Amino acid sequence: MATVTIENLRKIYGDFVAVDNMSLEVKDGEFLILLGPSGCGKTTTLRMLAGFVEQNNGRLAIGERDVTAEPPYRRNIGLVFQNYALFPHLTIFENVAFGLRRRKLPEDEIKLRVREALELVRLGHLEDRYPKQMSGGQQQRVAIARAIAIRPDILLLDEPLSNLDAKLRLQVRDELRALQKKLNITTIMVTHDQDEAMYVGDRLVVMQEGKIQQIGTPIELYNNPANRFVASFIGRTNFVEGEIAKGETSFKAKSGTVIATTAAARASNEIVVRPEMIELSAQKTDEANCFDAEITSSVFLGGNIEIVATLPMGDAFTVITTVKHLKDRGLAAEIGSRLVLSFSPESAVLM
Amino acid sequence: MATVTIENLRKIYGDFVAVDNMSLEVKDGEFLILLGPSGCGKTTTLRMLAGFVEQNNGRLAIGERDVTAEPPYRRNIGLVFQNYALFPHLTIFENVAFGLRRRKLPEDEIKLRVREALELVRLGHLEDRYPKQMSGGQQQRVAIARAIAIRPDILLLDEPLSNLDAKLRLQVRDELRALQKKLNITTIMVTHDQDEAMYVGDRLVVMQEGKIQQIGTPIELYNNPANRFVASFIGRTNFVEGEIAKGETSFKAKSGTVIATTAAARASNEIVVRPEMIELSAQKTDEANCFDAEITSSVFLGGNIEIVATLPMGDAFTVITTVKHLKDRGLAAEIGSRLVLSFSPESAVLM
Amino acid sequence: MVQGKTFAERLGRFSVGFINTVGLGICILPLILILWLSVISNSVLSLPAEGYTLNWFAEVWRQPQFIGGFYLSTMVAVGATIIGMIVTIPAAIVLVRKRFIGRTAIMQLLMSPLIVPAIVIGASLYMTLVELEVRTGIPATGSLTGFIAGHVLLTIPWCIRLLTANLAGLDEIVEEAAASLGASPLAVISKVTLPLIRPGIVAAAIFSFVVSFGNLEVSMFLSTPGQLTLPVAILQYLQWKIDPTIAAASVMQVAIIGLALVITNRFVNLSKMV
Amino acid sequence: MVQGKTFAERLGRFSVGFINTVGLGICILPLILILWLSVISNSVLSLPAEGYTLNWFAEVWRQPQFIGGFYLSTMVAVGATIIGMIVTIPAAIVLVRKRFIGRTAIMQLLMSPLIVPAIVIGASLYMTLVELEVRTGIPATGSLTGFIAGHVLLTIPWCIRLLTANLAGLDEIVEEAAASLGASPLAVISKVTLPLIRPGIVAAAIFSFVVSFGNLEVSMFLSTPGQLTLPVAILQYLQWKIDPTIAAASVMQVAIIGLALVITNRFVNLSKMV
Repeated sequence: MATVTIENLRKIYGDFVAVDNMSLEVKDGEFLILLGPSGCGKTTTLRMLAGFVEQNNGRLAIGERDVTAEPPYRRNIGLVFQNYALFPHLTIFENVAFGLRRRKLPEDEIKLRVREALELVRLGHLEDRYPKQMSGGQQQRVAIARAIAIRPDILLLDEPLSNLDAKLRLQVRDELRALQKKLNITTIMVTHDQDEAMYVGDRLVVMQEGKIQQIGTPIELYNNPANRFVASFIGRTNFVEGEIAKGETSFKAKSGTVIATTAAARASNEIVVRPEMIELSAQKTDEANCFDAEITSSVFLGGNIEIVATLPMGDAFTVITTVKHLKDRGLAAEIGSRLVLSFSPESAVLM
Repeated sequence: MATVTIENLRKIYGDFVAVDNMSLEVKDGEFLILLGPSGCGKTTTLRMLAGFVEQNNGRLAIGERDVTAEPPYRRNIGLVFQNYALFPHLTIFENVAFGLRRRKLPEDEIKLRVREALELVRLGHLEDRYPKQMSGGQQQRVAIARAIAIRPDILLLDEPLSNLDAKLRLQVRDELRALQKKLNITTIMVTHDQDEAMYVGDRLVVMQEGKIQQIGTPIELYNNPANRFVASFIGRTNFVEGEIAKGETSFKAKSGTVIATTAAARASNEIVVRPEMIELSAQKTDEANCFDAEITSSVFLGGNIEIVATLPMGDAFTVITTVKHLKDRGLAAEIGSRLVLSFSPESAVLM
Repeated sequence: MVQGKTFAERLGRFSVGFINTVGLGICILPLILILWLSVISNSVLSLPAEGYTLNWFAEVWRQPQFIGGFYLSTMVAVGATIIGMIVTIPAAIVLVRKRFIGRTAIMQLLMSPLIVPAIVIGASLYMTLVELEVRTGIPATGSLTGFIAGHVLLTIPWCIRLLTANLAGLDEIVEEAAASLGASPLAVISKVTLPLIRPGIVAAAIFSFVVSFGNLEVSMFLSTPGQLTLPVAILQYLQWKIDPTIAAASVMQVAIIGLALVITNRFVNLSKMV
Repeated sequence: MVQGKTFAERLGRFSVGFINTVGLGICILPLILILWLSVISNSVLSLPAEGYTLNWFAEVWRQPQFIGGFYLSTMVAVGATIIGMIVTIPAAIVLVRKRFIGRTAIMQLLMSPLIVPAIVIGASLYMTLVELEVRTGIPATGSLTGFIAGHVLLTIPWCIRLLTANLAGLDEIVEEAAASLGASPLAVISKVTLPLIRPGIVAAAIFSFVVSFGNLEVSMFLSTPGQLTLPVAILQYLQWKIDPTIAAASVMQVAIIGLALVITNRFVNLSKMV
């Protein structure tokens, strides 16, 4: 339970700048996500925090404690790896007890804390098994128990869900989030999956090419992406190219379509419209942006439906809505059918 | 371009029944998905179709041609693998030409067809590269080109997207779907990811423990799951335990809550309600199922928002809706706030 | 794979089967022959057999050079194995886990005894030891220490090879997990690395023993009268007399090594690692 | 890993460094010594050096048994390598790719020459060939065919080991991809499998050559006067006279093998596969 301070962190491999002068404060008890495509530096950052990669520059602190020069085994950090990294030659009990034995705790205390940790991940009954006798989901839960049993100051998770099956991933994800809230332990997780990140993270740090692109809550990143990269990485997006001058309220798309926006803070040549912000209807609405369109693609995705609607000028907008919503409005999402597409000026966000 | 007939297909490994008396007709030009968790027999089925695993029983036909006893190299099937399986010692051109050279086509014809196939996956400019000089997405596109260059009767895809990054997966998925429609080639794809399955598949075959659980279009499976397994595997689901007798229209949940349904075709002790079918509002509605509830969890997932609403009797319902929808109704999705939850009798589906 | 049917395929299958059979035959024929020769009653090693007897095995035990050779070979092999393991386990860990300049060069140098003909190693070792004797007055050739030193040289490349292969197959992430849980580098090695490469350690020890026990070239140079290893004793006996005793001694030598392997196989699955 | 600081860790680091240095020293010392001995001008092999000369290398070429030995060794090594490869490539493919009863047993039998002391192989082979000579009247010992047959026995386990390791590392799915594209089993092997295990084939060939070229035990039994391999020639010369010629011959033997390796290294990265 502690804050984490990262100051001017920098890591260079030969010519390649893996992490570029990164600074970050993680709050006590926060669940922070480092999110980005592969090679963006998120894993390198995590490994520097854990002490396995030596930074070229910068300072790292956990609470008041400067750990910049500490070896991994004195940082008191709980680590969970993508491929579980359990000790195959030890039982589940001994796996979880490993960190406690290194701390030379009395045997009674060890038993108590191992049982407690295994109960937290609901695996108390399997303590005599060996890792290979367990499923992937169980192994990852043991790895989590092993990491929290040492009562670490912070918890680091390196893509902990990506080796699991789709359905299992959702389950372990929910458990992980509940456990983190229950223990109120400062947690930093690395992932490349935005759904996962939005689901568990209090705040998300979106990274690209070793640099932080934006930090914020899921809703902040979704509603106000700082740049094109963040907009395309978080959620689905309709990009429209065109131009708008500072202070104006209408965006002229290249196709000729004119889109109403809120007063532009600066000149720009691109706006984004989130597919979920677009309303479909049979009749014209009184929304500022209201266009006739034709459905050119329609895919049912279980609850959600993803529709591509094409404007007379040729602009194609992806719209995501629910089947129920369409039904309530009496719309059929058949390819070739015509309808009206509308969205508010606030939904057209300047890039 | 052909139909596929699978009759009483059966495969046993020792005591383990991998595929259990499976029968299936795939229509000409159809994109069929074999969907299920790992170990459900979907990959074994695909490998029997390809000829790499010999069935214990059953008949396989492509069009009118019985291929049950044919070796793989005479089945004329295009195969795409999870890990691309390109020939690392050959250039992209030679990879795609491999199948054509085995067919001893004239050099001119080979050149023509390789270029054509590479153009289809938009990689014509990279024909002199070697596989390891390409990204994962490019490699998988080459693998697709290699499979279609031989003009196979059918195309088999074995988890073709699961080695790709989240963002890339969406892109290759879209390309794959467009390509299949364009070539109108009968395609069978194996996947464990329901989103992927619903997105690309014309029909989905849900499998578990070697048996077909249900066959249908995405919307059929979503609206009328045949059993608990299909309901939980396709989309997200609220299960409610309780009881209803045949012909009755009200389901008594264990908690005491009474839920209105359409007349029950048979007695049952479980219903499912899809999270997307539940409406949230500030005031009572005139829907048959209308309950006061308290929000106990709320997660923003980018466009969608996932809310857990708990009824006075203790039943917890997961509701999935969009931020826009809530805003339009003037609802705040704050934990602890009270609102009304309603859904139609048709949305409460008997298991 | 489904059975193919064309002529070319049948021919291919046939050739493969034929070549396999011949290859296998070449490999085991001499061993069968020597087993047979060790029980024929002919007093000179020749065929056809005049009868069968187990006397030659008893005869082996009446030859002091075989008893002494067997004893010395065992001592040398055990000593070389133990010392080889002490040297190579830390070396292998450093070679696989640390990145440093000259790492590849050192790795190749440590492998060099595999490539240099054993007779060259034997001869150069002999000269080294003779020189050492002349300078220090301490007898080196014929001494157990001299034999062990020479044989350690032979076992090092085997051990390095088997241990580094095993270490490279061990996911470093498990060691990182141990470090994150508070294990110091030494604790990581003793609690995680060594237990996990136990199969490699056993395989390396067995191979060391077998290589040392069966070595002729190096032992030949280091042997002095009365201080012979078993292979050298067999060689000397052959120069003097060719009778089935020699076949019996060979069979016993193979049997001892085979026994050691069978016993070890009870503890670790050898076929997986050699 | 970040540097540790406790005393135990420093001690650990020091020991590892020390043991490494000693181990390395033991390994390369004899090679350096023999290189040195080959250029000293003393007429009897001894120290200290009275001066330096390259005459001993010229002397090697004046000894017919070295020239003949070098020639025979090369012929035998090349022959054994070629025949070994022809036998073991199909064998390795069948062993790795097919599941059949007795597969493990055959694998272990093919490995057995690695475990049986070379002198036992040499002796039993000798008896087999003598028997063959007596029965058929065709001279077998001292013949190139006899040598090659004996050496193939030695190379088989190496080849099987290196080839099966390479094949096991080759993802079968690539072969399946080829089959799905219409390649018959033979086409799969020639167009996909063989090109992809080329590194293993090269490594197996090199090892065969080195093992055969350096072998003493088997060659010793098969040699007849005038038909000696280089290691046997060196051994015989040693029994007669100890002068730096022998060091020079050894250096040349190592140099030839080294040269072969360097040349091969240009085509495939050896350090990755041996």
